[in-house]
Amino acid sequence: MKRRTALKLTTLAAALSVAGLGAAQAQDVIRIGAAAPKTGGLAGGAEVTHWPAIRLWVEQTNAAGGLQLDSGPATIELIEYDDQTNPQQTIQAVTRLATQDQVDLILSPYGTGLNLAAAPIFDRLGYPQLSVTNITDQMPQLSQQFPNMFFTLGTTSAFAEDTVRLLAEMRDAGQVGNRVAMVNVADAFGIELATVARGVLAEEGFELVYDSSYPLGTQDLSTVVDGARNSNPDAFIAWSYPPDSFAITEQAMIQDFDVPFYYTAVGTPFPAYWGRFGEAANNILGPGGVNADDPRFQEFAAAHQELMGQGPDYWASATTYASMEILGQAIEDIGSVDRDAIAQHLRENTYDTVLGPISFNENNNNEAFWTVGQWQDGVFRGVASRGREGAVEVRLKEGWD
Amino acid sequence: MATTMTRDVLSVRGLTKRFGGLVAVNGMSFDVREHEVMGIIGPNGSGKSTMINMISGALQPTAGTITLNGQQISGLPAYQINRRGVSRTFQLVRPLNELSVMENVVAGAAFGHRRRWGHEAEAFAETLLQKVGMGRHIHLPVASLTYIDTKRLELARVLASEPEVLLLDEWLAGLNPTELTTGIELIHSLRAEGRTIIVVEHVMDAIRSLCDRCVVMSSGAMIAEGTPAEVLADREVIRAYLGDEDDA
Amino acid sequence: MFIIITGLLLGGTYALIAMGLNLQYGVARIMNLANGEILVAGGLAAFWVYTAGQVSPILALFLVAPVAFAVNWLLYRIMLEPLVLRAKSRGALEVDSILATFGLSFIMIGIALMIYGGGYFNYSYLSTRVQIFDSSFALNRVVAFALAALIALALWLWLSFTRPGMTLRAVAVSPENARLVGIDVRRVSALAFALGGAITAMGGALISMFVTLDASTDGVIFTMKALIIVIMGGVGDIRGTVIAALLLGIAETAVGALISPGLTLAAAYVLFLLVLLFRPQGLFGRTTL
Amino acid sequence: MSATDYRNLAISAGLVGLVALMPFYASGYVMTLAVTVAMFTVLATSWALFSGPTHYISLATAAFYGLGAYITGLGIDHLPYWTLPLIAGVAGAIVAALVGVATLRLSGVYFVIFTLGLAELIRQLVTFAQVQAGRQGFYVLTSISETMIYWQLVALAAVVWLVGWLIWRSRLGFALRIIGNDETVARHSGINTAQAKVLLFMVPGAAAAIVGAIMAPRYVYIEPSMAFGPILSFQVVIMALLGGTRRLWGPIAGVIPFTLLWEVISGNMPNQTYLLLGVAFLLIVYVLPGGFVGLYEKALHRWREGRAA
Repeated sequence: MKRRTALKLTTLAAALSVAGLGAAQAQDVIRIGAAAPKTGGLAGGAEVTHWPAIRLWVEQTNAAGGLQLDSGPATIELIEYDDQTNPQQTIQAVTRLATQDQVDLILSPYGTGLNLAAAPIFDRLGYPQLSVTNITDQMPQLSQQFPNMFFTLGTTSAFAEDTVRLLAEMRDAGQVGNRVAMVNVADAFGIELATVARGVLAEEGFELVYDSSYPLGTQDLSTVVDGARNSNPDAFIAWSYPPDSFAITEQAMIQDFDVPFYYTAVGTPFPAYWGRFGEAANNILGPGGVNADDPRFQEFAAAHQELMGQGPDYWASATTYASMEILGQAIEDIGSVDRDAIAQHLRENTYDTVLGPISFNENNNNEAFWTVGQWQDGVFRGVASRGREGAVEVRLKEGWD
Repeated sequence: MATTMTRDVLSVRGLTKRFGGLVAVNGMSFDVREHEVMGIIGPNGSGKSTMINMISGALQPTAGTITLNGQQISGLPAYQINRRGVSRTFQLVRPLNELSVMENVVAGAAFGHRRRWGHEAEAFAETLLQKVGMGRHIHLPVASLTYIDTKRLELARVLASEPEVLLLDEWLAGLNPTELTTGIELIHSLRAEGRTIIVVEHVMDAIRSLCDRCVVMSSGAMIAEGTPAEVLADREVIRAYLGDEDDA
Repeated sequence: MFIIITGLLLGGTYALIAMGLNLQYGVARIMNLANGEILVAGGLAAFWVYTAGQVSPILALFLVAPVAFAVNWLLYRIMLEPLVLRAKSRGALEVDSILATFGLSFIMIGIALMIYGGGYFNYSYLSTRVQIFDSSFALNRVVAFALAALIALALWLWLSFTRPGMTLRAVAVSPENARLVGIDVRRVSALAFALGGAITAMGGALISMFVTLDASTDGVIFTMKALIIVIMGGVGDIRGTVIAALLLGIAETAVGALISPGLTLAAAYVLFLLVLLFRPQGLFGRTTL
Repeated sequence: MSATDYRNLAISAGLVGLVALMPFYASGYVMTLAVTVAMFTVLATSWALFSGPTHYISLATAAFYGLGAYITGLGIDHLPYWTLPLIAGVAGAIVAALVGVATLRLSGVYFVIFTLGLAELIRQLVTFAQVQAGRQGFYVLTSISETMIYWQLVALAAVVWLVGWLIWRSRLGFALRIIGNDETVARHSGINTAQAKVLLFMVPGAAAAIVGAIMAPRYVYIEPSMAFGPILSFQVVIMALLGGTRRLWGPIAGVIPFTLLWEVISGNMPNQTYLLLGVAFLLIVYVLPGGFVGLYEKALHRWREGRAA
């Protein structure tokens, strides 16, 4: 019984790997694997930010004849898996991409939690992990533990600090009061941001009058908004994910939760956010932002709209696309898909991307990124950044009507 | 029968069961003596089954006590009552269909009053199966048994724990005349072994020939007690069974 | 005050869902674990007609209800009746129906994923402000509550005062006796199952007005809540179901507002456990044999 | 013990030994699958020990599994690794006993419902605790290789089989079969039904917790939605029922084909996993009510009758 099983397993594995090997040996195709949510809690966000940007780059690169290797041009084949927003599935999918599909490169997953969950498996399988939608302060430890893990979107502290500092400037200018209500989604992303923000708020002398968390996938956020509103704050900060950013804002409108400083996180920079709330969303703050007047971003946005049928979000879409540009430039520069060489290349070079130049420091971290943006008359503009140019003046939010 | 020397095995005092507003059993008191076959009879809905269910622990009494050899058993869970030596059959026979005939009987022996396990239990089960007349069926699947055989099987299972008091809940119900004769003979043989048995029965012939004494219930209360001949001649008993027409 | 009203508004919709399940379990004797998926399907249908055709979700009820009725009737006739017929005991039927409806729920999730994908679904309908006492609420919640109350009332009147309604109740109390007085138990069971499904789907359409749904994960949560309510309220007891649903709505909202929104299910569970331990026949149920 | 018993034991030990040698000749991908098979073998076999005879469908596997994974996650930096599966086993047994005491006295439906939500409940509580602690998820960074995980699982499977075999022969196992047939008869035959059920429910509880603790180093990153993913519970039920619960070897006969099928489907049609699970459930209810064991027994029966005739 059991021996027969082992035999069956071997035959199955052999059958499965023949297809994979055949494709990998023909060097005119570069196989790139991607595992990210298509279902589950983060699917909505990934379908806006992650997948379209990747597909756009693959489409454009292939249309231009592929990447130039030493052996000649190679087109890109993208292999997509749904990780169901489940870290276990992410790990399994990444393993399958490496062992079964034998892809040349694997793209980093979507969302902080899934990126952290996948880090060890990327490391063990020997694939560089150029992460995008991954905000953490543990970069020094992580890059030490996983030398080929890279970070592009920024640190937790930068996002939390810049948001609170912006608030502090407005307070010092006499524009807002001292009372802050803060909520967060209870996963790696929200917990870490809230923890850092709590410290910075205290440091800046703010009074934290409401502080609560809710689980990923909470369907009814009316009590959260009610609690925040009843604490009579002058500023509201939500470290939220796309569905909750929408739901919180809708509740805030219904309950007429009127604060001059109103911030929701992931999802706020989505074009759909403005589409949903329109003028009511004016002067709402959120993470990221872009230099909307930069012609390169405008060109990217237009292509995104044209080829993907939807606009990019004003935060990580461009960064995701930039990460693909980085990988492409590294591969062409090396002339082959040598994973160790690519990791080394990432450490040593500066890349020209849609966001401007990007390079990685000693912690494998990109130090130039947007931190806070604001909806201003239909465009989500950067109002604070680390090392990026083009920030605009922040405005006060004035009611919902 | 010489009753002076025999002691009371099971005593029921003031036993009452209410379901919401309905009083199913109302202040019943009686004793069952050692080596005696006692019948509980009465018309449908008179509370006989509730009585049996309380003695066996399937139902908890609302008030009153039941004692076995002087120790209170009312209020105990059914398995405890079984272990102390009260074993019952069911009005609707309940064979264990996924088990073999042998295992059905071992089930009664393994956990009850006198415990047996392994070869000892199997040997004992075989004796009991012979006794109830199922010696030839030991290796058949339960599903293939006839109705009376499932009844016999259940009897063997109940006997397997060597109970001090045996409760037979309408064990003869549903048998055809031939089977009935066999069934009555079987209970006779148990009586001859000196077992203490409480039978709930509708079959009057069986009651007359089997029971030493009878308790007659009507509307949850006891209306007569005595030998079968005595109680069956009782006016009130006749009225309970036949209604009040003869008074009119 | 906000907590109590929000809780009541939420509980009203829960009541509708749980009533659907109670009909299916109490009358048709099917523990339908795909109940939550029926709800999500109702919600997705409302979402679809609203976004595709700008049809009000309230009008969508008139589409959702008959379709769900027909689908559930077929489900009962084709899938579940064979199980009822072959079951040797109520326990065996329970195990079979649990497994079959689990299978059904997974298949429904699979189909929903194929049609709708895995994202979240919400839309903005009647999300304007209503002032009740000193708090403001979304109009869609108030409307959903009113409609749920209306449907529940209609169901109760139907069950209490019409002949088919009484037949249903007779089967709920005792299928054997109902058969003796000449009731076609199979037909009535199919009717109850279909009606339960239709009511659940209507609940889904109503709840989609103010709750974000997704195809893959929400069904089971609603099934759980409906089951907890049915057991708290007592199987086959409409009045108990309504009260239990309102209680659960208030308890969830209170825990969400006062302790943490992360513990709402935990709150539901604590309630459920307390009922299980101290009143397994339900809050208002009598012991039946 | 009879001669047949000794012979069966020897054969089983030999088979386990052969399976344990697999890392020496199998490739990496096959080993990944083998670990999955070994894991589900333990989970499904221990599940069937309780749910097979009693017909109580437990959906608590994910809860115990997550508990074990968390024990490794919490303890890996403070305690030697080998103590963690033991602690997990004890913890799993205790939680199982508590759950059993609360729900096993009641009818099967209540039990299903309760276990269905148990993983979700524990997940919410753990998430809540982690929010309070200001962090989410643990890294379990060890040098434990896939081969070592595999050996641990195979050893655990052997233990579960042995325990199952001993229980099957014991009065406890017999009591559970009676309970599964007719709980009323069981009670009136002197069986403390609640105690028997709770005792045996502790076996799958402990086994699943140990599996979780053993598997944690493989996942490396432990966080609530991973550790308590409810789909695991359903997979275990379906595999055990597919194989059949009336024999000790039944579950593994379901685990192997289902794991391979699952692998193929989730690799090639990742969006259809729910559909597959659903179809498998229906297949078992309508076509294979006794699982493969049922088929085998029918065939055996026919063969014997054929020989007798």
